[in-house]
Amino acid sequence: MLNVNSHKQIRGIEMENSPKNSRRDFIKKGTRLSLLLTLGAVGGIAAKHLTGEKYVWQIDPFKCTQCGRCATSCVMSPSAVKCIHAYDLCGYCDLCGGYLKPDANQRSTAAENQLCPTAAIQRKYIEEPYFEYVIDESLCIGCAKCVKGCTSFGNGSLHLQIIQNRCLNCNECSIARLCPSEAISRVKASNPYKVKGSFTKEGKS
Amino acid sequence: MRMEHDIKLKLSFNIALVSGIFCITVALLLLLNFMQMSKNKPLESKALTSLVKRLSQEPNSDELKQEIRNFDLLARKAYFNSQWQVKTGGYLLLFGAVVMAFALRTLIGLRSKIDEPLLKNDNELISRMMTQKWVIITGTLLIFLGLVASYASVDHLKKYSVDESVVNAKPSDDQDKIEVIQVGQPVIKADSSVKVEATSNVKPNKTINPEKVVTVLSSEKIVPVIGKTAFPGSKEIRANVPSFRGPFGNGVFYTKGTPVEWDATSGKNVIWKTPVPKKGYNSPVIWENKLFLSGADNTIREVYCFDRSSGKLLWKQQVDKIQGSPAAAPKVTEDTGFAASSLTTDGNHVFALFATGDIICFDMDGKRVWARNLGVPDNHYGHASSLIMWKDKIFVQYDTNKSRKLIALKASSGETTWETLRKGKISWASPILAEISGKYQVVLSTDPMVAGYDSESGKELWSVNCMMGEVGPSPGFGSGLIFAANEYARLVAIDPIKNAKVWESDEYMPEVASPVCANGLLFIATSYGVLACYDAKTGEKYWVKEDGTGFYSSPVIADNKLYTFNTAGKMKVFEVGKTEKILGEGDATEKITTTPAFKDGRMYLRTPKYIYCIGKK
Amino acid sequence: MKNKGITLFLIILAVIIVTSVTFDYYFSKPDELPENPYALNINLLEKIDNSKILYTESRNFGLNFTEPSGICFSEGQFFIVGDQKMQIIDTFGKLKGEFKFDQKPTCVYVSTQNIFVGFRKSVSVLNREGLKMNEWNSFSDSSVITSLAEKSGILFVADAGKRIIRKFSLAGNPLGVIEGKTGNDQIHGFIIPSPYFDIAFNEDGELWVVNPGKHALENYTVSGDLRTWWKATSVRIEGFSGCCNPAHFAFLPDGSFVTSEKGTVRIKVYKPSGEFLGVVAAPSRFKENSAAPDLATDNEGNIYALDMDKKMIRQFVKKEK
Amino acid sequence: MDKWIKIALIFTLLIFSLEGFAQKQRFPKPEFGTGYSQPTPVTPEPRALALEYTDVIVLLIVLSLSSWIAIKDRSRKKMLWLSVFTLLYFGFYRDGCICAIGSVQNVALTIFDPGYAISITTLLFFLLPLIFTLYFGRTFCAGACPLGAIQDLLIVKPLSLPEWLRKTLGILPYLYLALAVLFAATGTDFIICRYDPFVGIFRMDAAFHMVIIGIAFLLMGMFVARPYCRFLCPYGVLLNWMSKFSKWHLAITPAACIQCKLCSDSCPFDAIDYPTDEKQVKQRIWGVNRFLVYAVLIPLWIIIGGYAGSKAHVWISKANPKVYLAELLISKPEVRLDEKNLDVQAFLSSGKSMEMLVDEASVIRRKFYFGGWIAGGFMGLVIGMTLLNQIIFRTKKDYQPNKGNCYSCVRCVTYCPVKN
Repeated sequence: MLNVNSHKQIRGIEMENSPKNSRRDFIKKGTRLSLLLTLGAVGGIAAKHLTGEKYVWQIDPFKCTQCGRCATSCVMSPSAVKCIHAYDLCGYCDLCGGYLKPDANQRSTAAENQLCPTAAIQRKYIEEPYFEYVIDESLCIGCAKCVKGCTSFGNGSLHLQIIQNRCLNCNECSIARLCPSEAISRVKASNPYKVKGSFTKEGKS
Repeated sequence: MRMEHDIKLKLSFNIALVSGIFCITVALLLLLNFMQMSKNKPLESKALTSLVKRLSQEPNSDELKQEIRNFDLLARKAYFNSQWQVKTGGYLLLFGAVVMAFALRTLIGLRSKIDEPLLKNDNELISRMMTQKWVIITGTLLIFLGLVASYASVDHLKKYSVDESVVNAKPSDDQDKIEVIQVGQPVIKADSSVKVEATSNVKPNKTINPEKVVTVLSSEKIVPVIGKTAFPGSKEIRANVPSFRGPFGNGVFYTKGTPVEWDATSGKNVIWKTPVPKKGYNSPVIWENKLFLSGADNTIREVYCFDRSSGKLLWKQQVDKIQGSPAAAPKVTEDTGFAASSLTTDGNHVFALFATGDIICFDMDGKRVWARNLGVPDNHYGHASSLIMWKDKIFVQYDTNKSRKLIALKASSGETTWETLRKGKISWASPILAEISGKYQVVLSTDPMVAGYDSESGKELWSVNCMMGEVGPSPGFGSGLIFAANEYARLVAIDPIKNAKVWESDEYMPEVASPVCANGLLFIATSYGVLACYDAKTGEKYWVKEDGTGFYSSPVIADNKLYTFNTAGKMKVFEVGKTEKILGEGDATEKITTTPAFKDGRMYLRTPKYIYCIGKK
Repeated sequence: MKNKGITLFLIILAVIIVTSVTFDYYFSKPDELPENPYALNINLLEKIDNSKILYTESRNFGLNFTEPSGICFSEGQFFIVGDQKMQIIDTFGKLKGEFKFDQKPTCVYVSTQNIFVGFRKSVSVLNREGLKMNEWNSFSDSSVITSLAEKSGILFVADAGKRIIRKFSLAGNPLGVIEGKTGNDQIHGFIIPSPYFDIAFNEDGELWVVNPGKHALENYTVSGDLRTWWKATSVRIEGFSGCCNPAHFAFLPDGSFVTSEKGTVRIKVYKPSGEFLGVVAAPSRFKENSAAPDLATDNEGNIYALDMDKKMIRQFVKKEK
Repeated sequence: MDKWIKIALIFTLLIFSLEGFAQKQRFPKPEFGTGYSQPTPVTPEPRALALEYTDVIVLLIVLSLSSWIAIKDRSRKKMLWLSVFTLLYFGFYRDGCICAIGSVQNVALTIFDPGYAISITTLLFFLLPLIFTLYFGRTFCAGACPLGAIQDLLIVKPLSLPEWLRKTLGILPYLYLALAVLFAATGTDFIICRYDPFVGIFRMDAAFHMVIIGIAFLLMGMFVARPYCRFLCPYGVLLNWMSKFSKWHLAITPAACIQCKLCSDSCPFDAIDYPTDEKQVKQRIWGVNRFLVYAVLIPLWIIIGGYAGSKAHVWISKANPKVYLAELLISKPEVRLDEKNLDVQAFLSSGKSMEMLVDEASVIRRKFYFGGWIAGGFMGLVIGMTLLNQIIFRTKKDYQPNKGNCYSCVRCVTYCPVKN
């Protein structure tokens, strides 16, 4: 113990006395300060473009070309992208281009007629001649088959959206990187969806 | 103590072993599942597709339908099962890995005795030598890789030329020969008599709201539009001011009875005066009863339409929401601004270009027709060249520090019709239209050449190397010759047909104001205040007038009079003649850098804050 | 060397990592990506046997509209509405007149005396000189007028929003509505899922109406009784596809139907009986997923389609044998 | 409900700007006779902003704790449990995103693209660990980095790597950093995130190749401690610089070193510097001459590196999707007819002209050219400096952690017989 203490003392004295050490300390201090300043500068430049908003990824349904990459490129499986139904635009048709295969055998709910590979769209009869189509989000894999069908043959009420409680909000969205039509961009988290518009809620303008 | 240690050792070893085997099993199962899934994707199985195909051939086979339903159910079950398997397998693997990690750590912790500290017996010097060797090898390798990459990769972008893209364009599958007719708009005479006459025909009817029918035309009143010409002919262009420096951009206005005297302070000959909302160095352009200007600051860009007779601001439109438009405005100098380019119009539309590269088209009522961004210009003063158009094309001199281009855009849609890459350096001069051998050419002045381009194809027709420096003045045209000049370069008269210089001079050279030629006389106004008159054909100097202040505003000729504005805002009107003769003077009392426009005996002048209409009261 | 096994193991792992990254990097290039496994192949429907194509495109009239919406051909002139205007163009492409409105017209019908211009919720009656004679505003807020037709002093207004056809006298008095509902099981009113609802009179003066939700063309008496109908549902060229087609139709001089469809755009001709005759324009001639072109015909049997994307009138003439 | 109406209103505005769709959109729904009420699409909210700020606070607490443990408390056990917490919270709970390592790219993009806005959270995730490191050493790596934690917990039998190998592989992080910044600044890609080995494990869900990379790294980590941290982590480069000049740093011994050599094998990262062997130093065959040569060579390394980088810019810029697409269309014009090539078809139907695409691509390539010079020059500097460092001998008397490389994991402290 004594040995250690004396050693310490000796070292202490050496440190204080050695001009080499104090110079080194000075250089160190200076470098530290300049590193801190650099960090400050980087932070300052970045702070110019700082936003307090949170941003999340979302699809612009008007740009979407239903290429199918949302289903395969998301880091989640199944994808965080799912089909959303804008009921306001729906024609409630018996012959639904999003529900039925283009050359469906019958207009029925039988498997051979359904377009959706996971049977995620439920067809409900309302009244003659109208049918309601509801998407079971837990089954939807975001393949956009129905979206393509609805856009080509119907009113375009089915469209893809990133479901925000499933999306991990990656630093860079892996679907956005591969989206051929650049339809995915960051939107403010306070307004995280781009659901297609409506007739009834539009108001007069 | 020892016993306990041994038991612990054994236990942890066994746990590690079991969990390790467990992990490997789960991992293998997952891998198997993955392979199975990627090999025969249940959701897109070929079997199912072929069954459905068969169904379309025998649509009434109930057996087949049942088969499909069963298969479909199976496929979906398989898919969701495997999804579940992946999830569960993942968690099991994680659990196994955690257990194994703990067991292994304990095992190793228990096994390791407190050893004699190992003495490093590497020789530090040898080790450092090795390090140096390997670092040098790595560095060289990296450099080598970079160089190999450069030689192994091709820069296809450099190979790209516009012609190629035309050749490569998607062949149309239309085999038919389709005759294309562009339906023109009627030329509506701006006299109000038509309206009066028409409304007088209206039979009184309770529900009629005469405002609903804004323009009423009976077929006799319509001037027929011939053939494909939806665009104004040279006669109409002469009657208007569709671009910077008058019809065709050469500084000559075809109007009679212009005023020679006025005064901003006393209001003498000032018919009206209207403030312009935003700053801009562009000059007014006029079509019929409408006068157009643009203004901008670093956030907002606007196009204005004024009523020519009253000076009322008819409409004002913001230029925004353009794809590709930069979020932050590029840097421009104060004396260029964001709206230096004058507008152009074909009588049906008006087109405006800004320093952000945004080009926009409005119809005469301010309805936006199209807009695009030509790419943000890299221009150290800011883009300043004005627009001009002929037939269905708008010509944009789009010089940037990166590339020198003359672009022709389709007036109807803004699509690029052609684009000609030019040699030489960046220029700020505006293109002019010159009718040479019966065809209209776009003429541009730049360092080092003055050149003419075919307005149809963009092909360079002639080019004379004679310019130098940062060219600001646009070329002039008259007596069949092209005149180009720039300070510290020279004044040159070019015969575009012979593709040769006719004469040159280096006595008085303008910096900003462009040369103008009429009646065989050429006028030059320099930024140090000299106004010079030459013989256009020979270059003989007739007279020189020293003015204390310089000229930025281009001298123009209207009603056979030469109008000049110096930067102090003083107007001097000269006779277009071989001797100097002042016909009148005026004073704007503000700095004038823009060029006035003349129509129907009136002069329209933009000052830093106002637009003036000056005419005989 | 110590730990030979471990070193080998480590080297193998390093190789695995490097290859994985390289593979991912190279195979996520746009042209290296796997094909869309979920593709809905509707391109197959667009490939049409050349022998079925009976018409050839002969002329295009480029229009000065940003959003054309309706066309009518009468006495050698096209009447085109769109934006906030109507233009009259002759068959040489000469602009004969232009009329401006304060709202966007949706459709136009020209009779010998009058020009009827439909707006979303109103109809204007102009005389042939373009003077406004009358305007009817008595429509519901949810009205969407998509087509007009006049016969013997009665104007028929197709209201897609209310899914009815309204009748008016030329003086503007309502004369009742046609709901298309009959006792017949096959037809239950007009099913109109999107704003496409076309009506027209043929040469014999019969009122024909598209029931797009049924892929049917229905013939009504003036009083609103269903007389006859035909339908054709198929994604194949013979029928109408999607939820609401045909979007527009017109009659050829011989009473044949010319129909146009939206989504996968195609123009076809059907015999007066409803039997498929042939194709006028295949989907490959149009932009994918675009609006259906409005149709007009002339006395010589030429077909004019108003292309909403290219903003032009496209003339189709019968191929010569 | 209010929110939904707001969204609807905003979209109505959006739709008015897209007039082509307007007509379709304004069409009224059928009037149902059966009293059917229309459902509204379910649109779950994203994670609340407040929770993002919680992450920053958690980071701050973990950093403080980790620093306190490393410098004052010196308990390996506490550090271990802290890293377990980090792994569970930032790793498995927060799915490994956003992390300080990836934030380098966000900062780079913010500096070079004025249109990009960086969130406060991201900026703090970038700055906080660096500032802490500047004062307390790399305590972030020890306790607050989930990527470090998962590797640290799986060290089984760490091998000591020879110095030449460590130093050579140590160049990789610099290269990775240079490329990551270059790619982020040109808006090309976020490669750090794209090839993050452990994020797939944290999420229990990833593409196949990511799982493979992740497991490979973990297996490697059993024998080579923290392979990602030492030989790839680009953020580690910055931390290393900061740590070298840190004010306080973990010390092996609380008092004076008694040269017992017990700690010498304790560090799995080979980050303990041994006392200088004076005999060997005296033996050295190179002297001032080589020092001068290496010092003079540094500018040459920089220039040659920059030249090579600028030469390689054409190749590197092909990683940018826009450049790639433009080149594809130029070099293989027949792809225009390939209906299966979605990107080409999407471009052709976008109405954008080829010239515009080529112009945009050229601008990006130009950025790569300048970026190539800078990145290449930087790599040259790194190599030159590494070489120069090999010549310099600093006399060390004790066993002490190498301040740049030490992760402050506190393992060595346990071995030190000197307590208090």
